[in-house]
Amino acid sequence: MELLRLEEVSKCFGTREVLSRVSLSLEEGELLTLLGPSGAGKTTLMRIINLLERPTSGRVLFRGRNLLELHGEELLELRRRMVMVFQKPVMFSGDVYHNLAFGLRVRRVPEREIRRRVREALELVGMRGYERRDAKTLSGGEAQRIAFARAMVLEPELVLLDEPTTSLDPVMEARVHGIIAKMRERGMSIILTTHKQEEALTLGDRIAVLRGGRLEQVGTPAEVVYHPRSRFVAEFTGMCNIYEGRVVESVDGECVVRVGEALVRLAGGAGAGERVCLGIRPEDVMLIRTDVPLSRRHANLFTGVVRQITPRGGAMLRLRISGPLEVLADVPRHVVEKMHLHPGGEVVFSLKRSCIRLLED
Amino acid sequence: MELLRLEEVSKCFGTREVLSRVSLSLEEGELLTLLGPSGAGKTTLMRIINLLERPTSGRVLFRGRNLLELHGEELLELRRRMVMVFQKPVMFSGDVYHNLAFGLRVRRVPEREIRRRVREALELVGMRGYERRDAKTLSGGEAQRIAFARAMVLEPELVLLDEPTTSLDPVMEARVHGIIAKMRERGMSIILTTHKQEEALTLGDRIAVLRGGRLEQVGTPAEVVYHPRSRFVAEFTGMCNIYEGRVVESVDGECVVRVGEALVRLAGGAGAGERVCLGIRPEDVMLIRTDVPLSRRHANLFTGVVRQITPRGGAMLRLRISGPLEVLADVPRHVVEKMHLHPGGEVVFSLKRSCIRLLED
Amino acid sequence: MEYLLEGIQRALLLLLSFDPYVVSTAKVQLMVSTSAVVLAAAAAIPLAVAFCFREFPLKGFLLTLINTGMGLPPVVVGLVVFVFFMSKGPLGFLGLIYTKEIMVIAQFILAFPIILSVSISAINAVPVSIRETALTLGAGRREVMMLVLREAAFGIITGVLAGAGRVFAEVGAILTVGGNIAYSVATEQGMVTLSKTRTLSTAIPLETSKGDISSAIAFGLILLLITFILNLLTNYLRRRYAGGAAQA
Amino acid sequence: MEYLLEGIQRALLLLLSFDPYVVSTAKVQLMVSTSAVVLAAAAAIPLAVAFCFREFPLKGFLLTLINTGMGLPPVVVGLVVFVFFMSKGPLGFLGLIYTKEIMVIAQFILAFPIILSVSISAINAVPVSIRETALTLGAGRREVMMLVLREAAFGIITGVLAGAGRVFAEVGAILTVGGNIAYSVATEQGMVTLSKTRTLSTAIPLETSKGDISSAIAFGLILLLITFILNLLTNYLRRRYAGGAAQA
Repeated sequence: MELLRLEEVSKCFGTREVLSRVSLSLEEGELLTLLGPSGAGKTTLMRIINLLERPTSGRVLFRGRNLLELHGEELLELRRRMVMVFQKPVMFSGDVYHNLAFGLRVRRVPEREIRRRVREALELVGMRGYERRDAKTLSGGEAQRIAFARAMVLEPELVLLDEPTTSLDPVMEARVHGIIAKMRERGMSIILTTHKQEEALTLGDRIAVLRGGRLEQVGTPAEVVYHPRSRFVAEFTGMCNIYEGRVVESVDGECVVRVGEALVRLAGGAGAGERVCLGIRPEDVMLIRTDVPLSRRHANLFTGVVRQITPRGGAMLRLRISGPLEVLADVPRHVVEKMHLHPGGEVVFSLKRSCIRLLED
Repeated sequence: MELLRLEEVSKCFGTREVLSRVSLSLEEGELLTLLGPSGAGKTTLMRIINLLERPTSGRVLFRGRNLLELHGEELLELRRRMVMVFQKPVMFSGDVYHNLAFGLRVRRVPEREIRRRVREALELVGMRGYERRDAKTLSGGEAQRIAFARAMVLEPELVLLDEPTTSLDPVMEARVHGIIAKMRERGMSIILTTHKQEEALTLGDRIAVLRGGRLEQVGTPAEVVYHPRSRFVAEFTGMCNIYEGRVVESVDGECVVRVGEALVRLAGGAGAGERVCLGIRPEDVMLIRTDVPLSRRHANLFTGVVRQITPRGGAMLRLRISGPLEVLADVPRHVVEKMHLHPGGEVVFSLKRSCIRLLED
Repeated sequence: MEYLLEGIQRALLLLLSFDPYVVSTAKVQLMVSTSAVVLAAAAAIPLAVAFCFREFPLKGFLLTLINTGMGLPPVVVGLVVFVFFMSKGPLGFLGLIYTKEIMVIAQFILAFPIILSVSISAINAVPVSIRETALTLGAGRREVMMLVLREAAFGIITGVLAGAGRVFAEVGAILTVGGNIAYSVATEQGMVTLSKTRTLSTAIPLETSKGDISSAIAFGLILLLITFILNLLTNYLRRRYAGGAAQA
Repeated sequence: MEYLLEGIQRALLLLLSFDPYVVSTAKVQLMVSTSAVVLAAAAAIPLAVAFCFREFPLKGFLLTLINTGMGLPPVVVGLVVFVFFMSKGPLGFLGLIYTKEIMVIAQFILAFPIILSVSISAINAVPVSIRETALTLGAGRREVMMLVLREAAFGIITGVLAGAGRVFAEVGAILTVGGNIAYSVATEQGMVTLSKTRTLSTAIPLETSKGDISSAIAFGLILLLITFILNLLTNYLRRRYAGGAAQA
């Protein structure tokens, strides 16, 4: 069931358009990640959903009702079904209990139930017994978790998390991811903004990539990673080999593109003579052993010289290869060892036709 | 040639020991990354090297001379051969030129040369023509780059970069990495702190892993990733399968460890009966096709059920597999497709003996 | 030097014996200044809230006016009040010249803009993120306002104390409108001087010029005590809230 | 009302005709207060630098003392100065009572702690990271100090202006030590009153009590002009530096 729908939402600050006709929907129980660099409009979008900002045009539907047309009590009632956790949470003066109780008190929850729910929420974020601590004396990490508890204690239908892990170290980040998992167990729908590709992919049921206020692509992690629609999405999700070229031949849904001196054959329809942009992930660059005969399967064969070998987190090594086609290739370590590759050495590689994507520029 | 050497450096704030007997050296032209979570002591170590903090004990040798024993002019002369860029750079009031010129003016460089070097440095960081801009009105990203220029303009022998990319988005991060590459081209030695595993591995000639003020391991990226010495280093560099068990058999440099119900065979000397901790990277978990006969090479065979499949940035998928041994396995997408794996399906996997590491706890 | 010590000694005696002149002068000071501060706070704080939570035209201009009011020399304020209330002035029919009431009015005018201005600053200094956090947690307009007031409480109290500080030891205005009047009555102890509109602060220059250093010192000591208490309160509040403020 | 307008009219006439009494009174005010502020700034600013860049015992205690000094009622300061300099007082042999010199001393004591305290706050408010950035860029001790002073310049000037604000319209101290004295001389235009130790601020209550509203208004207008200029300067500086301060 659809919980939230944005229709053609735009937002201008003065003459600067920070959001441009963004349409997006969120299913109940879903976790949507908004991925994009700083200044892409992620936070503004969240603030519009949370009614902290009014869009210049467009509609925001929460369970089918346009939030922008509601007023007074009715609006307050709907707004109380969602909550936002800011990137840099602020604590109210007073103790932790006062902070967690605030949202419940404005909802006229009996104090007795507030006590129970506050205790429960503190336990969920691993801060049991912190009720009487002065909220202003908490460390950054503690305040972050209290901010999560302060939101969860309201049992909202929709939680908006604005860059919850930016500038956290991996230890704290894992902790926050654990809390997010608990939110999902409780059936809360979540929208989370991040500029970390990996986080967006790991956490999101779907990912929306924002760039300069425009929605570049929305899709499952697999769709976004393996079928980036634009050059920007490709670069932002780690497709680091991107070339511009001109189609020289186009037959039967395949075409040949000239990139500098090199000819690249790929699946995809583009008219001859067209200027195109194409990309391939570094893992899809295959090194070819030259001591066995080349099979016909290997299209797009190129030679090059290894310039640099750096380990990637994992058993992969990243090779920078120069030649007619400059590429970065991520290759399993055992392959590199078996082929005795080293900087300065020659290498033959192939680009798999079905892994090369045509990208909008 | 050795540029810097720390010997048994300790630092206490009150009764809290933030650095404990850290010994470390840096070669000329080398880039060393200090990797560790917040609170590991990374910044304190940098501040000690830069003489902003005095260690409680230990020696800091710069080109063989103990900085802690020097005073006055002599000390100033040595300190002027290094410079630190803070995590959150501050700008002096005044224009950009004033900011960049400051360090040169205190060195009594003639104003004419200052102008030339400032222009050059601004070009290096891609901010040509910014001389007359009010430094306080720069955006965060611009200030960051001006801070780099302000350091580079001094042509120091050693540059200390304190978490230069924390909380930057990938676009800005790439830009900063570009600037670091230019520093290296100019022969500057660099120490860089980060909590990002990938950054530490990609940038560093060597990596020093800090934890709670102690040096856990120093080594090349390959050493740290493939031969983590401790459980902490293993976890922090992405070795996410870690088990505790007891050695049940130990013969000829191989041993068998009981982990729960499972028996794991691995290369490594540990006495029978000993409690050990072992780890294997998710990429070293090999899925086995069951439609072909199992070869003898496959030791450590286990069965399990796939619980979850999530894409990792890249053509890899991460499988969470439960069974007698719970593992996370990173598997190329085409393998998963070829084997028709899906959540709920059974799977057979093996742990390669030579990839299993014994870890200090 | 001896003369000085003697003066101090006699001043202490005056204080300890509750000399009627000293007591009545202190009473006038306390009554006038306290009334002025309390009334000014009662008027300024709600106005500050309205000012920060409502948009209306000329807001910027009003703020400038308030800040100007804060900087007005007390003696000029006194003069203006005097001119309005003097017998031939527009409000002369009220007959308030040289009464405690007009002293309260003058000091009210001195305290009001300070309390208003500091309160507005305090409320505006509450980070927008506090308001927004309250909103996102589901607070209504009134609840947001109460929360912001709570966060600004320290600043507002500081403002009231600053108003008190400006008013309690002030001479110019109170001298101009009050006239520094005392009168003598016959009692069983003989003739006794009592204050009508004379305050501690206006009595000091008068007594020194008359050569009655002991009375001047006695008045000075009481004034110091009041200032000391106000300072103590301000410092206590600063210390109590400083930790939180530094964090925020 | 008419009476009031007439008063204002005559006040303007006095100003425009450079009435000797008004001019001499304004002159005394400007000379005394300006000297006091300039001397206080000259003493306080170097002290503030020393205070912030050196460690010495009793630093905290001294700071409390300075802050207390800032809160002292001017009239009490006047009394204390008077007591020290009166003919039977320890410094009586200097014969300074009721002279411009002692007025400068009293106002110096009023301005000094404000300028010192605000300057110290301004220097301490320069983020430590500014000092450390200067150090890491290779600055020596003196160069760091100059840089920090440059960053604190706005705050220090604000402090000087605050000192001027306290001193220019002040009545209590200057009245107590100066005595509000004027004298008459015979000139070709007949008898003319000239100020010896009478200032704008002390003249206003006197003239109102004497019923000479026009002179009081004339004095008030000059005082307002001075205050206005001080405010203008402060606001100009605030606006000029506020952008930068908000960034830091």
